[in-house]
Amino acid sequence: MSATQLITYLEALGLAQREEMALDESVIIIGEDISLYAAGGAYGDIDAKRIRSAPISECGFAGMAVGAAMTGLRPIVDFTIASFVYLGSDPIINQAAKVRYMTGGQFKVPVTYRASMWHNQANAAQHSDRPYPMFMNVPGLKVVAPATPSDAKGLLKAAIRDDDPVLVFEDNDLWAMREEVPITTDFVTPIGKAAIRREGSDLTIVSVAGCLRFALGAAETLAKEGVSAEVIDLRTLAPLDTYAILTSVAKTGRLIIADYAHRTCGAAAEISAIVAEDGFDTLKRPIIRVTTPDIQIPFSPKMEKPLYPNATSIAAAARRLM
Amino acid sequence: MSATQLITYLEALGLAQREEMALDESVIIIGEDISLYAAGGAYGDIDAKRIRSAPISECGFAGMAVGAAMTGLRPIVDFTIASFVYLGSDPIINQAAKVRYMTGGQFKVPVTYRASMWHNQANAAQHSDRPYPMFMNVPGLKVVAPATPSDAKGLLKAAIRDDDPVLVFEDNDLWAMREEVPITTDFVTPIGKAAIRREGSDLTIVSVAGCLRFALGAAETLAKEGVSAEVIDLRTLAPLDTYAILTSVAKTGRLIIADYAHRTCGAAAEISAIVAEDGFDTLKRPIIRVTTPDIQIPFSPKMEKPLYPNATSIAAAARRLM
Amino acid sequence: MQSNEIDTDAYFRMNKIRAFETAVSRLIREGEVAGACHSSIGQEAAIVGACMALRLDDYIAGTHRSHGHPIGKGAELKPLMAEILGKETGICKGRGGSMHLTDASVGSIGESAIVGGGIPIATGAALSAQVRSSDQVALTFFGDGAVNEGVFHECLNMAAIWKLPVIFFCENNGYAAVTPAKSTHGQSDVAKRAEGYGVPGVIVDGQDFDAVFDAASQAVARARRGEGPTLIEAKTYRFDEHCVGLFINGAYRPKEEIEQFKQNRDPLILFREVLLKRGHLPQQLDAIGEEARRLVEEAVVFAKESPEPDPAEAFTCLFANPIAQQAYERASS
Amino acid sequence: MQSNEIDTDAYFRMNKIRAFETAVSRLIREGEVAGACHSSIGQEAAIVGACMALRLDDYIAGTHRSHGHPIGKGAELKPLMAEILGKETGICKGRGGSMHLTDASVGSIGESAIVGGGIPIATGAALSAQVRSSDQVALTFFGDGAVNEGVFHECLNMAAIWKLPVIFFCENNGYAAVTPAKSTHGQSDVAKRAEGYGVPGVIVDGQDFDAVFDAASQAVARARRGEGPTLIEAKTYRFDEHCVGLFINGAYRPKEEIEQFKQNRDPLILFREVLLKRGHLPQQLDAIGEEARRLVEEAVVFAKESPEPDPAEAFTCLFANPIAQQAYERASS
Ligand SMILES: Cc1ncc(C[n+]2csc(CCOP(=O)(O)OP(=O)(O)O)c2C)c(N)n1
Ligand SMILES: Cc1ncc(C[n+]2csc(CCOP(=O)(O)OP(=O)(O)O)c2C)c(N)n1
Ligand SMILES: [Mg+2]
Ligand SMILES: [Mg+2]
Repeated sequence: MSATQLITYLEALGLAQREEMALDESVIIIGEDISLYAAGGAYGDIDAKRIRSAPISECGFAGMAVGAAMTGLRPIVDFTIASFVYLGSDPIINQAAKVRYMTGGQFKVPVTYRASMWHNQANAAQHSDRPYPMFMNVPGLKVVAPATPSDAKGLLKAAIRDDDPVLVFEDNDLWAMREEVPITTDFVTPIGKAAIRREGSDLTIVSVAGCLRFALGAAETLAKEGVSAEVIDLRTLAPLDTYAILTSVAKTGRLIIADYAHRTCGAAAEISAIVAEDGFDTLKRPIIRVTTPDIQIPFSPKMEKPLYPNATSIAAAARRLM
Repeated sequence: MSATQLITYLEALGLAQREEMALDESVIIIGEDISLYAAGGAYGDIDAKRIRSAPISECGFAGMAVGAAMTGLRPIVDFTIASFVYLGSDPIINQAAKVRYMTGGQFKVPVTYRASMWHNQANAAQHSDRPYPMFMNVPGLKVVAPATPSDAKGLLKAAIRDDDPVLVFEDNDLWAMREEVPITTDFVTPIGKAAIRREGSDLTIVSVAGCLRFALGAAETLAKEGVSAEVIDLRTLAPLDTYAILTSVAKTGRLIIADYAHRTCGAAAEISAIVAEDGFDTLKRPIIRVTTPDIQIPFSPKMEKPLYPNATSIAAAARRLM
Repeated sequence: MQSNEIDTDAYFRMNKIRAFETAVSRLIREGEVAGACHSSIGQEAAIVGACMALRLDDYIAGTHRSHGHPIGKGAELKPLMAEILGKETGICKGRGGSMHLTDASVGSIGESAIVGGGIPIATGAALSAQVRSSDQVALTFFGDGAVNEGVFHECLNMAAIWKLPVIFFCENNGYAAVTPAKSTHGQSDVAKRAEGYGVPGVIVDGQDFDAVFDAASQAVARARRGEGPTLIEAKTYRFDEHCVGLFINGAYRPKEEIEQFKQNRDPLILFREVLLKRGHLPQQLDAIGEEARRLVEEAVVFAKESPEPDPAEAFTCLFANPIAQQAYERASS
Repeated sequence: MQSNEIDTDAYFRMNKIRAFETAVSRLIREGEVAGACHSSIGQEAAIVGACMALRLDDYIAGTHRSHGHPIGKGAELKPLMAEILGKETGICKGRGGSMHLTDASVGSIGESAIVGGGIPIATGAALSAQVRSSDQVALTFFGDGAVNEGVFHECLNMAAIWKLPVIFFCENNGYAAVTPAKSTHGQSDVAKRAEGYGVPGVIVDGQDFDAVFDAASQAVARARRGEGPTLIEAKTYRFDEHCVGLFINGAYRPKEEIEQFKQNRDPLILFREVLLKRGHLPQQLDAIGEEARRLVEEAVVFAKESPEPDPAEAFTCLFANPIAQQAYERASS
């Protein structure tokens, strides 16, 4: 691997955007309150016409990005908080995902939608959504969820370069996470490939977005108890790297999925269903989902924090399987 | 059971609405193009002010229904085609589902959202959605999907009477289905209870909405081959009747789920995950999902029809498990 | 007054739309068409007046009622008709059907069956033209029903603040499906909604090709000069039911109203009168009509004779960049 | 000119809001508050002018910046302050926090953190009042940023066609977060957007209690008479940053502008001058201010001393009618 620099998850996202805007002048960005960052130099010396600080009109600009993508640009739409994507869900689902198919391939739609998941910040139910599962159910969309600064950079860059609509679900809880990140502007994380973050033989923990920290923490604890856990960081949620998941379970025979989304029809459900169908004969024990329960997110941090998956709950689930 | 009348699925929906409007004057209906039906007498002699033929403003009236529900009414919102619900998804997800929780229980939100799934009608990708999975992922919503004329009447009535937001996903493909339906205005189908439509001992087929026809057809075929299939019609998708599912699988040891939704993160994924966790030890064979694949819906009927689950594909899946 | 060539071209395009829609209705009666079709008959002057103000490389976005829009913009008829029959040779390879007759080759970039859905697409194409420093413009067609979707306002406002080269073109035919515009508009002129955003709003007689063409040409020139959007409201009328074959005539609009429009306000008849006054000969105009109908019939034959798509093909065209998954060898079971 | 009693009540409510927001800022500095808080300081005249035109049983819907709205409507301070600290005794039992200080007992029905989200809620409450033949009205507060959400237009239009008893009350403080309204509005008067729907649009000085109260009272009377909605635009200013504690002063609005408003356009100072001219005594007004501050300090003590919620309680309050699932005895494993 080439030279690296120590930066945060948030800086890595900004860097990815700045690099791609510098490399390709068809990349533009649309979102609310972004001109302030422009003033702060976050976009370098990019032409102001490529930085659109938009009115609070999510449905409008999410749809405009589709039209712009169909006619030669590579727009990045920054929804800021993921709870606002519902307002833009019609153009994402009815247009971005469908246009290419409906027109028999006449267009490509290289648009990137960014949404930061602000859960665990005491901002209550209307600012704490983790809505990736609903988009995983929509054919024609790609969905990624980086869990490290390197992947924040690499996946956002891959999304911008991809010729199809990609949704990037960023984990606000990781903004301050720091790591050595490759410097080269060529660095991308391939869409559709999971990463094995820790090898193990007794148990597979598949983790979504920021759950990785907790999965690794649990694996550490379990190691002290003599249990060897393999940790897979999905990175891409659509399409899923089913090969990585099934291969690991074939080795360990046990599966836990740690997922920030609400339980019912979440990403964890899909992974469980894939293994229950295609990896059933390799399974020794039930598949356990460690997810946020099906309750809305309360404001009080005292009530909010215990709702999310954490190292303790993952390790406890693992013990039930051994 | 009391007296019945032979009516279609579509008539049953109209009847449910008319009965509830007559019984409770806080019930109102909002939707596009509905005044024409009013002129045709579909609502009886209900005061015109309770029938709001709305502008094409889905986000607006879906949200207004929440405000009306918080202040004493029981609105029914008719989205007509399910592909239009994305435009109203922000008020459904950010308001209807969250208001009671966020306000610490100060309000109830008795609103019903109706959406007819027009798949299999050669109307192409923007009119063929079956988007119930995304709403199953939202705590605070109840979701039902009737598969028979009786349940069309009984579940829509139960939804209107329920003090929480309920989404009713109707199967347009069943509009002409005819059945003896209880006449009494007291008849409701309880939300949260699945129905065992056929008893069996070798295999459980869990079916969603109109897949029931095909599940029963497959069961018939399988019976001739000496395989006894139990068929469960879920009826309610949120909350799921996990007891009925797990109890059946405990008996048969084999599970197929037939679901109209796209595969990834669909209702079938959730059911599979529940059984892979809580019913694992009773499972003899892998769980098979028979779903619509992760492709958008093409216009050409030649291409469209083979995409949906049918009796042949369900029976074929069953044979793989025997 | 425009050139002779524009006159005859416009008349040709209007005739092609009329003949195309007439043929589609016939095919529907013959049971050849799956799904729903929405006819543009009655609205040809509005459509062609708008399209002829544009260059071939300008963009248009349409609606569920968009057989006429690509034809007005100059599309080949055969792939359009084949699409309506769901054939492999269709412009969208049978995937789109009547509500999605998108033809990129003439700048038709989004015939959207989601009411209002084409508006942000066109506004985004205008943004794209502006960012690319191209002098292309975009024009979005929509109905009186669509202006009640919030996205119309959002886009009108964004076009205004960024002076985007986009024309908002409302075909106000007085009805959204079976709902009269007067029951769903707080005030009856759509064009007046433009003022709230500092955008010029223009009302024209949509049955009058010249009036539409003039207004559209001015709006296009303004957009190309970089002065921003215009909202044009063409007052027009649809002669057919909302969907072809939906028999609810008279239930929501008086039969006399329909008759009155067909008799006195048919855009083809009105334009023919104008052309005759301008010195075009009747035989010449008849020949144009004939040629239009001949092309349409050729397209019908082509469509009927074209092969059905292979169902296996349903799985292609979803992604520009499909991601291949490594195959996992399923454990024998 | 309104009665003496209205004057002093208005002054009391404005002071309560100012004192409440000041206390919240202090608590934030002390590290007592989780999440984000948006202060209403500078906007008190607009808030109280609107609220005092309403009856207790009328409805209001608010925004993310809605500490002031329930106070203006007459809410008890203790449960509000406890909510901001996330306590069990909070008006929403600690589930809502700063952005959701909903108090049903005073008709405050939706403080929505989704920009524009309160607009359909209030419009729906107005529909409800109309259907129930009650003479209640609903008033929805929103900012200059919210008018660019499509739902604002959709609701304005529906209110117009159905003559709903709703007042659209825009607190135009010139900025949406860090974005100046002049960069996101096609034309600078929000009130002018009303014309497109045939709705009266009124602009008032939002720093002037009397002007706001008069305009709101007229709109309320009109709504109660069944004549439909009014859009009121109160030109106002926020003294604090978008969120309390966000230090980006001067980056998007000139420091001089802020100082100028604080010096010359403080609604409390302006209203005090009016009241003095009307013959109220300084000591009397001081006493009102004192009493407001005393009540707020009482609320702070109450909030601090209140117990934290039990985490297990997070699972309650989701459904009015929870559906109990029959327990399945998990096979031993
Ligand atoms: C978002 C959405 N809502 C509802 C519909 C159903 N629908 C199809 S066409 C139509 C009426 C459209 O009226 P208008 O915009 O005036 O166009 P016209 O049909 O008159 O050309 C409706 C309600 C839809 N296709 N999309
Ligand atoms: C739908 C939505 N989009 C974006 C945001 C983020 N946001 C919170 S407040 C705000 C600015 C609102 O401005 P305005 O309506 O003028 O109200 P003000 O803050 O000035 O009171 C934004 C963009 C949000 N909460 N909801
Ligand atoms: Mg119309
Ligand atoms: Mg503001």
